Amino acid sequence: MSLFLDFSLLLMLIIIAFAIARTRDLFAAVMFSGIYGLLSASFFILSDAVDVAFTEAAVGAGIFPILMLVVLSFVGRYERSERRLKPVPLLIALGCGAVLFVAFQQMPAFGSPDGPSHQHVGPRYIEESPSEIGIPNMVTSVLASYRGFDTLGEVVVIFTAAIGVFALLLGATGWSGHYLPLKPSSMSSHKILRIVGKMLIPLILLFGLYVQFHGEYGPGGGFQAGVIFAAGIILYTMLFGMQRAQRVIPLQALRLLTALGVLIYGSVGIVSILSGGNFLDYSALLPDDIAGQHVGIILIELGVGITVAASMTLIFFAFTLASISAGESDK
Amino acid sequence: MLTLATITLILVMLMAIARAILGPTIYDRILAVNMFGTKTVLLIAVLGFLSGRPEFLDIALVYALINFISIIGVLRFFEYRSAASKKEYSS
Amino acid sequence: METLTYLLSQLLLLAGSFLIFSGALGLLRFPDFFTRVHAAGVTDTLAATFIILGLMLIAGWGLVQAKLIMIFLFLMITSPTACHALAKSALHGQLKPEDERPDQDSRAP
Amino acid sequence: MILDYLNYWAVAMLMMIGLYITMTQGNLVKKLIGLNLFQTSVFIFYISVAKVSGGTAPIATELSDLYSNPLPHVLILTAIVVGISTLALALSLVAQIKAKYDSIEEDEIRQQDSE
Repeated sequence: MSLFLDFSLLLMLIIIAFAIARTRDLFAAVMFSGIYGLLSASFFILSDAVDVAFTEAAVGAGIFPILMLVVLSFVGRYERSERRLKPVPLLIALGCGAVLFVAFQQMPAFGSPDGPSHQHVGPRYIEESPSEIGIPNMVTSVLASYRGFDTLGEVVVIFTAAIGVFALLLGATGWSGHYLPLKPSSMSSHKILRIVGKMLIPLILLFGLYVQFHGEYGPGGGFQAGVIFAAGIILYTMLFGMQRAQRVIPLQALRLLTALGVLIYGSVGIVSILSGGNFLDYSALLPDDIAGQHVGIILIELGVGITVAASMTLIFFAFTLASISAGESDK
Repeated sequence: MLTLATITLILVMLMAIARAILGPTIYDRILAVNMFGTKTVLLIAVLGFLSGRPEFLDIALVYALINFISIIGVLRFFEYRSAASKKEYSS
Repeated sequence: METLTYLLSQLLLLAGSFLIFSGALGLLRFPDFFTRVHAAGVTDTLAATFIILGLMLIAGWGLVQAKLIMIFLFLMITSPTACHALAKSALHGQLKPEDERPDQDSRAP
Repeated sequence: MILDYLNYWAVAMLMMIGLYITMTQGNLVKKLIGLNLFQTSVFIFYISVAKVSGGTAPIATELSDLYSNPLPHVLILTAIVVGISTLALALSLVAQIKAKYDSIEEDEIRQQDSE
């Protein structure tokens, strides 16, 4: 059964990839990438990676298509280039594929428990983390505690990317910082959508909080919760327009929040040094090792959640503002 | 019966993909994507029971939510775009 | 009692699978967008209801059932809304139902 | 045995398609979509490596004591969010290119540069 599911999901992924390659309508390509995101997330669930599936569903099927669509709204929908098979790139791609095919013959078979990746630190994490960290979700304990330093780096990358987007889209064009007037969006004709949206948005935000604080016991954590939270705010923005969204969360606040998350993360590390441990060694935070780990993980997950939510919202706001000002300069 | 439901869902997902690729209008594609999303939610729910760990239903909930948001996004920007820049493509 | 619940859940799953399949067939075979949205939208909601009810019967009382109820409510709200919004924006866009004659104009408010 | 390597072969296929799109298509947005395909194929590869047959999701449970490897999951989990952030950065570059050159087709941009 799982083989059948595996096969059909991978087959669908390949079909979709071909469809993306063939279409000249970028809008359709974005729709296909939405399906692609959902499919790969289902594949991740099938391969036991529930936390990854969580993130991929929210990012690959939610944030990615929406960002693409905002960009398409001012770069145009159709590709101009002709579609014929180009031999040299095709040969390069096929060559890369051939190298991979050969290399994969050396790999242990799919799912075999004695593959090299299962020999080093993996088993130790699985065996020791319930007693050392004391939380059931091993992905969270590896993410937040064993490889906390890594995760700090990732959060800083997200922070930097958000600053970069902000500087590129709003910094150079002399954006003055006050509300940009948005003409009544076409969504104002969708009364039912707005009402349903009003009902759903609190639920989405509540669910985001659940995912944030349930991350130690089930699939979830800061990354997932941040993306879900941002999705809720994005939904609000799409339904009620940029002006009202900025009244709820001003850009200034988002910029502060983006930095605040990284700051929380970093200061947990500093505090653990001051309490006599290593950087990000949460056991030093409290006299009881496991309680210290709990507190540390909750705090840094909070930092991750704040940064991810604020960055994603900031990126979306920056693109929307840029698309509005691009639309105005056309006239 | 869970197995049957799973197989049906996979089959239906394939059919939705076929509709998404065939088109012909953009609305057909959006409809196919929407249907694909709902079917994925059901597939995840059924898979949880099939594999014996149904506590991962949170993920199905996320799928349902994200599916809705992306449909709204598509409508929002598709309508915005077609209203704002119709001249660019119709000419 | 247990056998009854089991049988009922199997029956619901079967009905759900059938509806899903018929909806997808409609999506694939119907001639134009509005008939397709009809096929997909109507069956989507009822089929999801059946399947999730069937799963709820299998799960029994507990957190899993609560989560299923959440998914159920969510689908019940979002799926018709999305279909409605889609059909509406298609109607307001350039798309018109294929064989729409003036005497059977059924989209008056 | 073919079925043992099914996932890896699918990964190779997806990677080839992504690479081909990124190399051949002149449209910058399409290039980014191709890059996303490529990236996701790497994700699928990592998750396939992490799978242990008969294992279950790495969240402690009484039902089983065989778990899939959590380490690749962690790497990919963060990579997805980092991937979307860097993609957003690339998209904002595309937006700036559109503003400066009024085109996102590679050859038109080259032509304007050479003038």
